[in-house]
This record gives sequence, structure tokens and C-alpha cells, in this order.
Amino acid sequence: MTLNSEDLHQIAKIEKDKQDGFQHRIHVCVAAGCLSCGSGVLMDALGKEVNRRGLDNWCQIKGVGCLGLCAEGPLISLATSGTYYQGVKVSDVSDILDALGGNPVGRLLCPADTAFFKRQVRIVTENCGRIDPERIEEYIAESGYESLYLALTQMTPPEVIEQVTRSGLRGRGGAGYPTGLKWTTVSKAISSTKFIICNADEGDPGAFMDRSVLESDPHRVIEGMAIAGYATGASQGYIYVRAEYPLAVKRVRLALAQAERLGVLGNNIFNTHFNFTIKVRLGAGAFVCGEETALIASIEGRMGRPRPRPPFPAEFGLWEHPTLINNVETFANVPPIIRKGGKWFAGIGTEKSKGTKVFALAGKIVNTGLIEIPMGTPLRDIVFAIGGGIPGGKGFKAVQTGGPSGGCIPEQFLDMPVDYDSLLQVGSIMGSGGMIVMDETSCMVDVAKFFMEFCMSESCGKCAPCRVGTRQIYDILCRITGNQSTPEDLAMLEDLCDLMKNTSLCGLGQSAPNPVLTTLKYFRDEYLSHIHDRTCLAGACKTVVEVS
Amino acid sequence: MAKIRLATTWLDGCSGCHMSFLDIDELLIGLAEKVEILFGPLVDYKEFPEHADVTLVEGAVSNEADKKNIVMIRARSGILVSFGDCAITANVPGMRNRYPVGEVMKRAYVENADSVPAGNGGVRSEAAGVAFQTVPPLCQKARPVHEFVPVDVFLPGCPPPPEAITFLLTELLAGRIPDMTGRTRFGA
Amino acid sequence: MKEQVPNPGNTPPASSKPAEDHRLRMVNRTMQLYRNQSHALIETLHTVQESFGFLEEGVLKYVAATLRVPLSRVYAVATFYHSFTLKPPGEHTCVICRGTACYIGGSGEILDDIREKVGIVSGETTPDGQVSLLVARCLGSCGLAPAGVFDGEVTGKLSPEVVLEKIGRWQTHDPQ
Amino acid sequence: MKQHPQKKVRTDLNPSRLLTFKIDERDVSAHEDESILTVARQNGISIPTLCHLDGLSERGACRLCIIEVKGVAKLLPSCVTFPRQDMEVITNSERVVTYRKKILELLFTERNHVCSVCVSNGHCELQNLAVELGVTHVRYPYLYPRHAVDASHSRFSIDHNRCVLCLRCVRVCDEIEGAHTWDIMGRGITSQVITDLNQPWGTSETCTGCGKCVQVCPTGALSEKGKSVAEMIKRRQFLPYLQMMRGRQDDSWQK
Repeated sequence: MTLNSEDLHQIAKIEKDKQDGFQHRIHVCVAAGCLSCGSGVLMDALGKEVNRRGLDNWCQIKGVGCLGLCAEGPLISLATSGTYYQGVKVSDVSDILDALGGNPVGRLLCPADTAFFKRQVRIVTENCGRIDPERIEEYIAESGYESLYLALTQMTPPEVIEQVTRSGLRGRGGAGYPTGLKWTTVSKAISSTKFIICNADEGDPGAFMDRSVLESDPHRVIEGMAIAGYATGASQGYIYVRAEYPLAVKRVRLALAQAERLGVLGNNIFNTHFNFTIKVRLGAGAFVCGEETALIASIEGRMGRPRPRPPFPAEFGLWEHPTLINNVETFANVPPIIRKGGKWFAGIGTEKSKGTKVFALAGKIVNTGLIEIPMGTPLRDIVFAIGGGIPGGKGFKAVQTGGPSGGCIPEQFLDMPVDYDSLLQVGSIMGSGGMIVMDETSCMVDVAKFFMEFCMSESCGKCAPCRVGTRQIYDILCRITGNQSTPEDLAMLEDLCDLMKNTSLCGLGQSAPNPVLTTLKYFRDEYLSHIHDRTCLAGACKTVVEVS
Repeated sequence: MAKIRLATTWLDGCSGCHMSFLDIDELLIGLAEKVEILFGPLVDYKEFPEHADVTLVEGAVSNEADKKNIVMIRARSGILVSFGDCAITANVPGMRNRYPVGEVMKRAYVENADSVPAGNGGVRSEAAGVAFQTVPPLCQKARPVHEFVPVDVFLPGCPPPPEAITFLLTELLAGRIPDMTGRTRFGA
Repeated sequence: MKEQVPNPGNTPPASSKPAEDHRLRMVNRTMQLYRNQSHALIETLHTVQESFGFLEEGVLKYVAATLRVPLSRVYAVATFYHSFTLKPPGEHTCVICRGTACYIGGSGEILDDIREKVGIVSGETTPDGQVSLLVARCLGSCGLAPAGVFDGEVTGKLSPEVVLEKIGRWQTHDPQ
Repeated sequence: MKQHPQKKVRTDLNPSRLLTFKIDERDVSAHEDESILTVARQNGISIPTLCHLDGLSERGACRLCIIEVKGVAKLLPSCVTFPRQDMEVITNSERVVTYRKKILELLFTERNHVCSVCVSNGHCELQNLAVELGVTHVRYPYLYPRHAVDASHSRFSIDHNRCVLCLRCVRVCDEIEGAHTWDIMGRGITSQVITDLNQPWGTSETCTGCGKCVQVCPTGALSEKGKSVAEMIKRRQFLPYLQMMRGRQDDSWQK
């Protein structure tokens, strides 16, 4: 079956009419965060109650993707009035239905006019919390697959790449490589077979953006991949997703089946000569598989050990064919860029970092959850205005960005605009978008130790500097937090960090010292007090006791 | 010309390095004119001198007494030489480092003991082991000297060959810190 | 296809009883889905783990022979990835998240307490075979830090006391 | 058969380009598909290596052969870096020499390299590298891991205490012998080479007993039983020949 523009509009119209037919629409967040506090049961209860009251044609109950404010789950929103309810229990169901059309239930009300909601600019997450991720029709009703149609029928592949290049989009997986440039390289590679890979192996502890996007709006990623396939001349795609995200896996598989059934994936898409299919591959618990050559090895069924580059996957990738690897969020940005033009996208953000970025706020912060903000938003606004500040009246200490490859940013840089280059300047990286806030009770040496332990157990063991270096650095940090260190340890720590940074084989090893280096730079006093005074300034390291 | 004040000592070693020192043969005679040997297993002095210009340390730091002694030796020495592999890598004494101290002691003094101390009714037990009471307690790990105190010259080898020792002493006598690179190797 | 495994033959493991046939069928299905190509190894191991609970040696040999992957390579892949386990799991499974948010929120102390009071660390099972402890890198439930999964059920805002009580109930077969 | 993408099969239709570049200020000429390591050695310039072995695929993993290239910030492994016209390579700057030393020191701390009781004493590449690079002691603390010796094979034994994880044994067994008895289990600092399903070597069903792994081992990890220290000299000259004869050019360079 092949689809044309009219079919697409027809599906969208039927869906919209259907939705308009309801007086009220209640959206229940069924992303993993809210599911784990019982939103699944809640949704069932709402549905049963509506049915019991005979209101099936008057009020719609719909499971939707992430509403963002994960800390206050389960969250529901009333799409017709824009009201949000937080911390909803099954016992609240009657009250909620009673209040429809009248005054909202005061005790459940989640203020929606706060900075948390108002400061966000939603491009990647525009459908999150609005559509049912398990129904392709709802995606189509929100202009879904229109961009693919546009690209296939009205644009040449170079024109598609031109728009992506003009948009200034940079890779959202961490390093920020210009997406247009990557696409150009793959498109120019000479080969009859090429591959598109979507990197959904979100391994950073504390990052859950990609999972949320896949759980809330899987079709957006699929559409982005198909457009990339058309632009670069690939006809086969892979989504490499963590096995630890069963819900995301389920929804992606469902979405792929729906897309194939409708013909937006498969052969002769939209009656053109373009064929594109996507397969899902499961990760198996290895952070290093986020590195592109390791990811390729894993798809090929081997251990995820990176290999030296060049050659780069763009020329020599999966099964030795040119391969384009982009992150979930990068692909999710593509459909709106094609639909609204690269120029529109380039109008958002800063000079060198265009568009928006999705961040996962966590740690010692009031509004834990998922936010999407324009590039260049000051860190202070993210933590205090949008994030709601530090709970319990404690003092702010640092923000950790970029996961195990990133760094800790101290208070003095709070007014820094958050974009690729300014983060790099202070020794951190954008990373995939995890943002962990630490308050005065967090010991920065302990935080560095936490990340080094992570890198040590995630090191693939291929190159000597990373395999042995992570262990040596971890041992030193253990000695420091455990009251066993000598002043010489500090010099050795810096020496080993420098060695790893410069001689490791892949990005994991080269960036693994970053958390140590930034804490050494900005919180050196905490190291010194552990070493010389045997005191943990934050009071977190219990084994460090004051010597009387 | 004032004689150079030389001390030699061993911690946890086998004395092989000192034997190799004796293997420099006739050079010893010439050496005796230029150095004054203050202390060491080869001469009969009981106390480590207040100051030695050069000290050769054989062996790893293995027990609590070694730990105390090496700090004292460092303080009283001008140039400290890690003399042989045990001092540099912990080498043979370090082979026990993979096992907990208790296991090592049990193996050495209980399981492998070929005689049972008198008065213990013929029972082999840890309590009966003489070693447990009379020698300084073992550290968790035998470790190289330079992990405890700064070392000026490293002379690898198990033992270091006499030629390397000669070179070391000649250079030191000439007032230079010898560069041992390429003159000797670990284990050989 | 260059790798030929000389032995064992392409037959199901001898240990398979009729009750296990269903589990093997699942494994066969995955392998057939990929036309027994060697790159299906990881997907196949996922299925083995899902249907057997762990990677049993006999099944590994069978998979190696069917997919024509060397035995040592199968073992290498099985031990490289943390999702796979070579030991049978306990009756109950407790997963503690050690993502950054959960670590900042105190999941380290929970793990310390389990080590001290229950005597197991990540990847181990209590001697009575009742409880297996696993550590997750990030459950993505950062809003509920510290979080854990008890027999498949995600629970948030944990404390050492709550976790120890749960484990204690499993060990004493207290149904509550 | 897979091969390193930058090493091409030279034919009349697909000739290899000749180019000139500089190594340590010296003008050298090379084929574009010859690694910088190869070219350097052809010209008598020595670069230390450990995981590299002529006749086996390249891994680029030990990082000892790192070099500087003018205009490139990163240090590059010379075994998998290929020349470009007018490139300027520096193999012996203070920067790379210092890093090489430190990497070697890390390797010494990783396992229990007690050289004085090693069967390879005097023929050990790790030991030779220490002499070559002027490592007289190791500044980092030794890790003293607990590793076993497997002497279950009738003719050979493996002492994991001396293994540097160069994976030459894995590669020779796969690429030259074609048995793939060896592989590497686990990851990171807990990695270890294994035979078959991590079983005693003597019980391996796939091992042909050819002994090539013993011949390529750079240290005393793999050894032949009943040989004395002085006899522990490795024979490897057959490797490039076998690689050529068996048509396996760089089969698994990405392992």
C-alpha cells in the first residue's frame, strides 16, 4: 500500500474530528517515570469510571508521553482547559471527573503558569504529553510524516541536506558535530549500500531524554531517520536502543509496525522510488556502545569495543558500508526543520548552537524532570527559575553536565549561557543532556569517585591507558575519601588524568578524567581538606574522620 | 680527599644483591680506599650512622619494622639507592601480595611447618607458631621503597649485575648521579 | 562465514527436558528470525536470558554451533555485556539504581547496608537462593531517586530500612 | 575477506599511490597504504610497539606506538595511521616519549610481573621495552591482582599474572590457525583471555595444539612446558608468510 498527500490529510482529519468530538480530553502520562508511580492503574481507573458513568462519548481518556515534571507524578493534564494535576491517586478519580467543566480540583492542581512550563520551547518534545505514542494516526494529525512527504516529493537529497546544514543543527549525542556535514559526508560516500543508525543507547547515568522521546513520540524519530535515509541514499536503518528501556523498545516496535502497515516505511514510499526499512537492535548494558564504532560492533553481534578512527563510520561503518549515526534527539529535530525550513530553526538559540536542547533535570532540585529550552539559556535560569532551585533551603554547589564524560560547573559560572562552546570552555560538555544538581551536602571528591567508578566498570579494556588508568585513578580517589592519601596522590591524580586524556583510544577514555579535572579545578579545597586535614567539608565521606 | 661514607642495608630481601656487590671482586680493594663503609650486613656495626653520603637499600618494605627503618634511613642518607628488584618492584616478597596476610602466615608457619614447637601437644596451630609472636607484624602488602620515601637512584636487577654496580659506584665517586638507563633490567 | 565450530554438533543440549522445550523454541525462533547469521548472537543471548533466566552452558554451546560462532567468542560476548548473567538468579530479584541522581540521593548507603546486613553485593544471590541483587546504571526514574525494582515493580524514594525489610520478608517467605 | 580499509589490494587497475612525507625531519617515501609504523621501520627509525606483530592484524590498542603529526592535536597510533603527502611525523618528541613510559609503567602495575621468576626472563618484550624506554622503576602503585596459572594443557601453560592483554594469541589463533580457541572475556580491568567457554585449556575441544599462541606471546604468560629460561625464545618469522599464504589480510583489525 502506498500513501499520498491526500491520504495523509484524510487520516489527520478523521483523527482531529474524532478528538473534537469529545467535550473533554484527559491525558494521563504513561512514560516510565509516571508509570512507576502508578499511572497505568490510574488510567484504567479513569477509563472504568468514565465508562461506568456512561460518558464514553463525552470524555476521552488517553495515555500520552512525558509531561515533563517527573518528580510530581503521576501527572495528568486536561487538554481542553490546560489544567495540570499532579500526584494523582486512584481515589482522586471521582473528584476529577466531577470537576470537569467546573472549577478544578484544588488539592491536585499543578501550577501551569510557572517558569517550568512557560520558559520551555518545545520542538523535539512538541508532541510529548499531547499524543498517544501508540497510535500513528495521532502523530499524523500533528503534521506527522508531512516532512517526509515533502522531502520525497518536492526536494532532492542535496536540498534536504541543504536545509539541515542551514539549520545549524549539531549532534545532540554529546560532541556537537554539525549534522549537515555528517550527512554530506555519508551522501558523498560511494556505495550501493548505506545505513542509518539511530543511537538510542542512552547510557549516561542521570539522563533520560532519549527514552522519553522514544516513549512519547517514537514516530518523530522514525520520520527523521527516513528523511536522513533519503538524503544520504540509505535504505536500511537500525535503532540501537538499551534493553533497560523495555517500554521504549515496545513503543518503537509498535510504531515501526504501524509505519510499515501504513506504507510510510517499506518500498516505494509515497509512490516514489525511495525504499526504507528500520530494524530494532537491543543494547545489552555497555555504556561504551554509545561510541559509534563500538555501537557498530555491537550491532554486528560482537563485543562493543571501539576501534581507532579513521576510517570514520561515514565512510566505513556497519558491515563496512558508509553509515550515518545520529542520536535520537538529533533525528527528532529533523521533521520540523524540513517542515518549517532550516532558516526558522537557525533563528532559535545562539550563534553557534542552534535550536533547543532537551535536558533531564535531576539531583538536588525541586522540579526533577524533562525540559526543553532554547540553546543559550543561562544556567541560573535552568536551575533556579525552571528547576525551582534547591530543596530544603540548602545552598547550591554545582551542576554536573555531560555524565561521566562531563564536568562539574561551580556557582561562579551560573550566569553562563548553556551551549556547546561555553560548556566546553569551563571544562564540561553538553553531553546528551543530563543535568545533575548538587547542593552543599554533596562531596565533590565523592562525586568524582562515583563517575570514575562508572568509567572503570564501563571501560572496554582494549587500550592500556583507560583499562589501567581508570582503576589507578579510582584507587587514588578511594584513598582520598578513605583517609589513606598522601600529598603526592594529588600530583599522581593529575598526571594520570593527563595521560588518559591524551593517549586513550576512544572518547570514553579521553573524557573519563573530566569529572576529576573539573572538580580538581573548581573544588580543590575539598581535595586538600581530605588529604591534609582528614576532613570532608561537605560531611559526606563518613570514613574521613578528623584526627584529634 | 675525604672518603665517601657508604652504608648498605637490607629490608625484605634475600641478600642476593649484596652477594652481587661482593662479586665486583678486585674492585673492592680499590673501593675500600675511597669509601668508608659505615653500616651494613657486610660489616659489623649495630647502629645506622647519623649520616651516610650514600645508602644502598636492598629488599622490599614488608613489615612494620621496615616501614619505620626506611624513614629513618632516608632521613640519615644523602643519596638513597634502591638496590635491586625487591627494593624497586617488591619482586619476590611481593609474590605474597595476592593473598591476605593471614593466609600467607598460615601457609608458611602452619601448613608447611615441618616441626611442631615443643609443648603444644603435637598440634599445629597458629597460636603455636613462634613467628606470630616474635617477628614484627607483616604489612598487608610488601611494597617498593619509593612508595614510602623518595629514592634518588634505581638499580634494577635480580640481582643487579656486578658491572652495573661498578658503574653506579664509579659515577657516584665522581660526584655524578648515575643514569642507569639501559645498563641493567628487571629480573636479569 | 569463516568460523566453524568443530564440536559440539548442532543438536540441542542434552540437558533439555520436555519442560525446557518451550524455552528452546523461543531461542530457535530468534535465531531463525535472523536466518542463523552470526550477527544475531546478542539478540539470541537476550532471548536465552529471557527464557532461561540466565545463560546456561549447554544452551551457549547450542547457540554457538547454530550461529557458527566460536565458543570463546560466545563466552566473550556473554561476559562483556552486563545484561547477561551466567548464574541462575534467585527466587526474587532486587535491583537498586545507581544512576547519578540515585547516588546523590543515597543509593550507595542502601547497597552498603545490603552488603553488611544481607551479605550480598551486586550480581550475587543469597545462599538460600531467595534474593539476587543487581545494580542498574540508571532506571530513568531520576525523579523518584533513590529508586529500585523489586521483582519487576519499580519503587521510588527508597531508604535502607524499606529495602532491608522487603528483602527480609522474601527470605522469611512473609507474603505481605 | 575483510581488511583494513586503508590497506588496499594492489592491482594494475588499483595501484597504490606513492607519496613523500617526513618522519623526524627526514624525507621518506611510501605507499599510501603502508602504515607510518611500517615506513618508519623501513627507514631504520624505531617506534616501540607491544600489541603490533608483523603478520597479524592491527589493534591500535597498546598505545605505545603513538606519534605526533604536525598540525594534529591528538597523538596517533602509528600502526593504524597512514601517511599523507607532506605530512610531518615526529616519533620521539619529549611528549610522546614521556607518555609511552607512563603507559608502560601502567602495564607493569596491572598484573604480577615478577620478572626474576619468569620463564621469559631475558626474552620478554615488556622487559625489553622497559630497558628501551628507560623505565627503571614504576611510580604508580602495583595492583597485585589475584590471577591463576592454567597448566592443564599437556604441552603448554598460561600464567595470567604475566598477560598484558595484547591479544596476539587471540588474533593468531583466529587469523592464522583458524581455530579461534582464544578470546577475551569480561571488560576493563577484569578482562582475561580464555579458551573456549572459559574452561581449562587442557579440556578445550577446539585447540589444535599448534602452539602459535605461545610463539607470539610477548611475555612469559604463554609458555611451553619443560623449557628452561634460556630456551624460551619465540619463533615468529613464519607469521607474515602464513598471513600471505592463507589470504587473510588484516581480517580483524577492528577487534
